[in-house]
Amino acid sequence: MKITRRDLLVWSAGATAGLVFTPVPYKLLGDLSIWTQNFPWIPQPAHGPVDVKESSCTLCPNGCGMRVRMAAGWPVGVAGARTNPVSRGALCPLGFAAHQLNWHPLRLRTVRHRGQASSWEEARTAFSKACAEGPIVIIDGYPGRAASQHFENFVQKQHGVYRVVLGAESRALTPYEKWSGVPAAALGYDLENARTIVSFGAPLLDGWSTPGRFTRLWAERAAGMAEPQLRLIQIEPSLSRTAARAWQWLAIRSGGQAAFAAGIARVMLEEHLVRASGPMPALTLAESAQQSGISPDAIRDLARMIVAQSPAVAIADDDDPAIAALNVVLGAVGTSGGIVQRTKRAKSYLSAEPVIPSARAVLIDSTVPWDFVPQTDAEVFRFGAWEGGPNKADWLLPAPGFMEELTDIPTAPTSAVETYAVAPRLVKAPPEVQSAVQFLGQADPDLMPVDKIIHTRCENLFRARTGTLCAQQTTPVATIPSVEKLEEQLRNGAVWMGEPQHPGGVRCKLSDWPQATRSECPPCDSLASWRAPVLPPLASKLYQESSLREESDRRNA
Amino acid sequence: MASTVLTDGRWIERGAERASLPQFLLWLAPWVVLLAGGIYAGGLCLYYGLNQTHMDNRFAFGLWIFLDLSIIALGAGAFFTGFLVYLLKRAELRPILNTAVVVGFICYSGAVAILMIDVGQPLRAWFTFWYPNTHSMLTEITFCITCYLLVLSIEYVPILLRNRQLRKLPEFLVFENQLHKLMPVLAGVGTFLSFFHQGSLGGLYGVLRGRPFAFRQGFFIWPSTFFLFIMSAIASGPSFLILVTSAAEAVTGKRLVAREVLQRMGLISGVLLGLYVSAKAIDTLIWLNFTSPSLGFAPWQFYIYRPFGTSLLFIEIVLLGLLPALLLLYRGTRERRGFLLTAAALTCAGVVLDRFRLTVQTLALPTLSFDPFLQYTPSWQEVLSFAGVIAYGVIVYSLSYRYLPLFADAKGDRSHVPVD
Amino acid sequence: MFPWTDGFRWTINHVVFLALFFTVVTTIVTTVIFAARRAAHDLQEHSGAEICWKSDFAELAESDRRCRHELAGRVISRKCDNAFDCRHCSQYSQFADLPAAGTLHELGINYSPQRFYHRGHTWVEPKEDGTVAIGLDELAEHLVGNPDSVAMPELGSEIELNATAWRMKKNGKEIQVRAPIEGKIAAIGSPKDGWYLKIRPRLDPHDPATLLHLLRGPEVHGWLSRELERLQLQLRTPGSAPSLADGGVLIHGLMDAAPEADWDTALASTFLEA
Amino acid sequence: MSTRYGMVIDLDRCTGCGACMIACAAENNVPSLPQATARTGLTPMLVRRVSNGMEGQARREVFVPILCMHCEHETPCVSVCPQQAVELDKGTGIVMQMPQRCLGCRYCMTACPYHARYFNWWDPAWPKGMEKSLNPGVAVRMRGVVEKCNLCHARLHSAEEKAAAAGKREIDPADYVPACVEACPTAAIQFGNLADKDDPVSRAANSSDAFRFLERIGTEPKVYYKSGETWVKALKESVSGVEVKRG
Repeated sequence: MKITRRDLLVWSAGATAGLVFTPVPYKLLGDLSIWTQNFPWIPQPAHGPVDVKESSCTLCPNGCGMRVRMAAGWPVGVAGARTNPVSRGALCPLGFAAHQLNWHPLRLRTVRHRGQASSWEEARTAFSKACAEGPIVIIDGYPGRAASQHFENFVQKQHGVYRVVLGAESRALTPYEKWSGVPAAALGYDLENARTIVSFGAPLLDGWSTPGRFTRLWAERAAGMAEPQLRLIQIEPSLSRTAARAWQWLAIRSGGQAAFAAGIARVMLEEHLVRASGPMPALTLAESAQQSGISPDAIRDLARMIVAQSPAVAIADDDDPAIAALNVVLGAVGTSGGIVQRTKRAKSYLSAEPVIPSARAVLIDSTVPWDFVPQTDAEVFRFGAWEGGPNKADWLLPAPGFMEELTDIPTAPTSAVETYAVAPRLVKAPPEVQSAVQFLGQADPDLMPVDKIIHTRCENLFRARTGTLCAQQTTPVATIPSVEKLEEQLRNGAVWMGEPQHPGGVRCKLSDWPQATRSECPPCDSLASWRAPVLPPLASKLYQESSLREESDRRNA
Repeated sequence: MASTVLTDGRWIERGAERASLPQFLLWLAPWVVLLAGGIYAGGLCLYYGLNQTHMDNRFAFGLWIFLDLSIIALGAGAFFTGFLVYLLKRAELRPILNTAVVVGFICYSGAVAILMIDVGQPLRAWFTFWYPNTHSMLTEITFCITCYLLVLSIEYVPILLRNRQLRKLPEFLVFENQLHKLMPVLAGVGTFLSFFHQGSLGGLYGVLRGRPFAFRQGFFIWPSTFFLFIMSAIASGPSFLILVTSAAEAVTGKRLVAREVLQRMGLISGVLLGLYVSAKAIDTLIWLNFTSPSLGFAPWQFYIYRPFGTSLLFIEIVLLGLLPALLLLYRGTRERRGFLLTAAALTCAGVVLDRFRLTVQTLALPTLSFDPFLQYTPSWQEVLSFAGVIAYGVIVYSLSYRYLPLFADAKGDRSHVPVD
Repeated sequence: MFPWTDGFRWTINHVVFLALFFTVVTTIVTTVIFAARRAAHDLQEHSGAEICWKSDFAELAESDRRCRHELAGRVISRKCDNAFDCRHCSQYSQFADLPAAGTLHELGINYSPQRFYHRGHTWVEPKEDGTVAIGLDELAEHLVGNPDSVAMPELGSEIELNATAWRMKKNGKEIQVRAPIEGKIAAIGSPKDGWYLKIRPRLDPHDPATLLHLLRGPEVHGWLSRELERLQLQLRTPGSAPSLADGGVLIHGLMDAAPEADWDTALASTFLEA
Repeated sequence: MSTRYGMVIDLDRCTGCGACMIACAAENNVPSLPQATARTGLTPMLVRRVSNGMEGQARREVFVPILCMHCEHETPCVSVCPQQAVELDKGTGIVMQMPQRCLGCRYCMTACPYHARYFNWWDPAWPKGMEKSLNPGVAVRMRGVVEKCNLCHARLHSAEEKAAAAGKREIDPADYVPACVEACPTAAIQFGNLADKDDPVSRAANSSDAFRFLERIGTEPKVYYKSGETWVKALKESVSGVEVKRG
């Protein structure tokens, strides 16, 4: 028979009708629903081989151990590394989003000279010209690194000066150096053995020094316990996060810290609560009560309680000599649970003034907090990975960002034990950036490069044969076969920990109670404590969307 | 007057007096502008997303949901009149039936339009039909409203085909006739659907166990608000029709519907309102004394935040409930036009206030002990897009009034010729 | 939504819910289809013109639907429910033989006993050649006077009973004149000729049944008198009260005489337009 | 009895550092949009700062991490979702939000008494290049859909894959730890199986100091809180306590 058009039409109509009773159209609709969701403008994560790298955080001089999840060669997640003996798996909030910092909108990407776009060549010629004319100053915000060594080597050859800008935690230890001669960089708090900690506004639970060290300690020995093994007493005008969680909070009148410390010391000495016959403060109890806004009785009770609950130590939020003196009176210096010397080999960073007047050029490393502004008319070369706001530098030089360069991690400022770690380069730095080390290296090629320095440091550790290497399992250095093995392990995130030092060693000679209060500009211009130049965008976001941080903390939101 | 250029005389019912075309266009102009504005604002919300509104994570529902609930309640006159005329055979209400249908159509289509902007992903609106969660009141609402809008459109068709020119085409004519014969079926379906979605709109909040201010017990799967919403809707629907027709009469300056019809609507409204208010009063007492305490919420908590004081309760139940009910029930006041309109207005206001409290106050009140009491003011996009819907309503109604036999006012004079 | 789509649950409420939904949808859809089918059916059964006329007839006011027998005075009052189509009226014969009312008062308008009148104010006059002449009746003539324009159908085209035979324009008002009988246009006249159209009827013009639906003799008298009354009332304009009759004689070209009156309504009811 | 994942959050240990919030946001590819505010931002985990309303020395403050409570009974959001975009996972007790099926009607947000659900008010966007740092395990949500804490379901998924690869039926609990739990420096957030009586979490949940917010609503949340302080315990009721407004 012959198929007419009509037959075809009928047939196709029937087929269409039949189709409705098959799963086909419904499957299609389902797929359509999925398809309607792939809008081209929605970014999709890059997929690729995932692996985890152990390293240390380099955002601040405390070098918390961190684990970085890498996918397709990019960091996609950060977590704390439990293997680090000091931070013990904890990170500060910023750390958890730090892997996004390198794409921060404020990332520096071009050399800038007095606001104008410039080039590395020009910067280099300007720098060598300045070097030729006279001495130069290199300012470091994170002393003790291989890079710091590199800087010192450079200035030695150039007859320049190497200066360090210390964070608040480190500065709080400088008075003891003045009185004992032991470098502050060698001192630390033996928190693990303390039973009472009197914090004069130090943000102990809010990112103080190595965050994990104290917060974990506090969580284990104090948090939520009616009779804590560790009493945290917060002396602070306002109810900070630390004050809110402290065992006791004393709402002191602001600026009354020194007076309050004096009051405590006076009570201790008058009532012979302490053996040490330390210097008697000039202030009477009444005066200190009046200046601190805390009643004499409260001061007296606290003094007695502290002694009863010793070992105790007072922690200042900056280099306040009165509080240091209180520790001396309390006998907390050089004793277990107090301020201890963790190492014999450490440099002193105390210096009259950070910048010598005759300097022709000042080179500021990217580790120096952004709000540090040197008082000088020399030409300032400022390295930085992120633009942290207005800055008087003549040259802005884009430095490698987070995880973009190899560096080593010396002991954290307040640690009671000596540690050493290495943070490998996990992310390729963009071509347009250079670290201060690379910059100087080009100015003077015969300087020992950083990885060599790190290698020699490893050799020293290996030769000393002391301490242990903390990785998945801890191994005494003595049992490690070769220096290469040691270095390899360090480069894979292992942390070297020195032998715990016996207390003692540090003795403070303090004849009379210090008159001076905290130094106004320690050791120079306005600088409260270490601060990230910029916050990871996620941190900014969450501080903006939660009631956690006050406006002042919410920078670059 | 009969300017040959600007004349639409041949589209207007023979004998129906209508304003001249220029006048009519003049009247439409502002509404058209408003509608355009609404479309623009709605477009912004669709293009840039709901960040154009002032809603937020806590105030996830805002002006739109509140007004949707309100106009859907007021639109209930459509199904209810249909129900009375076709199923209960109350022929005396026929004169207002066409208006009822048009008003209903406007309310529902407007509400649906706004809902389409209100959801974050309109492209996926069909998911609700595809993966329905039958526990959700919203599913019920979506299904019912969609179907009912379809019904309303079909009910609107005959009125449309009665247009003087369209009527000339025999195809339309017969279709209209046949459809008209089947209206009772549609009225039945419409009643069924309306009953459920009006109720579900109440259930929408009544089931929110997490929001003790809105949560109500009920029976079977339906919280008490389910039934309260039905009652309030059918109580306010007729009142709204009274207002609309009276407004039309005011604008056109003509008597469009016999007084008796409006008064009859008023009476119906009054009876239902009376029932509703008493039911609501009882429900409120049960809720305050048993339901919310059992969830750990003391009644006074709901009323400590201004402006949501207990005064609202009084206003809603007495001033906007009992009072209009009495005004409508008492013949003396009902037959006075002034009172009738006031009562109708109060009735509608009462229902709108009820919807407002349920939607807005529920979200404003804290649940966690450390929650703040929230404020929310709609953005201009929200306001304008809804104003657009109102403009759309006015325009559709005006066009229908002008070109369709909404009322029997056309050829009216002919029927009044005395037979010798 | 369907058992084979993701998210379907064989639970009571899911099944019940969807069952109800599908029932509703089916009901709505079938209703519409049903209406459409019946409409289609109607269209096959009856001509479009007939349908339109039927619906227009339904729209007519009671007073305009008087049975011819009432008009003739054979019965007191009877409403037509057959669209004025006596040819298919079962009860026509019951009253046809009753005596008409006697004396007829003067109308002030004359009509011819030879002509058959349609309610749309046209007359039909059979001719020897088997065609019928069609014209506007006297009352319509008086109303319209000389139309400004006339639009005639094409020669040889078929027209249906009650369909629009021709259109006229007067003072910007359009007038559609209904055909009093069905057939083929045989000749086209003009107002001057006294007739407008000649039609060759579809049925045998000499068979009385063909013209049965048209008014004759006393019926015409009764009908016209009522039509005049109606006009009186409709054209009564507020203020002035011009009577149609001027000294017993109807003014010719009333539309020109009283332009301000509500002609829309008047013409509509005169020419049985909806 | 199947697994019932739950948490006990020790409010006495929470220092309000916010690490959990940031770790959560990073894990779940939450965009950091500058235009987002406290009321329009995406914070699946949100630490709220609550005071006892007093001033001066008598003032106390506590930090309350709020996340999806994964209600077990009459889960408000599950029952209201019109299109099954939220489901209570029978096997794990996790209340799963499926943004790819969400219509964005936000009914679930009005239903949640804990305000733990968030709407994507904006198209997700990151500073140029930053999308390279997104977590490949979690899909980016589009604008106009609701999201919330899924207890880092991606991690559970990979843990299950790992177990399957090793031919085990049960996952190793160490492999499945939500980001917030992992991040907490004071281990204030404990995570585990409430159905297992010996699990430290279920023991903590049954301790006298443990409580749940708005318990009397009766939704059986699986996130417990814990504190020794009476005024903090009192927060579980519907009144008392004041959120600290930021300065």
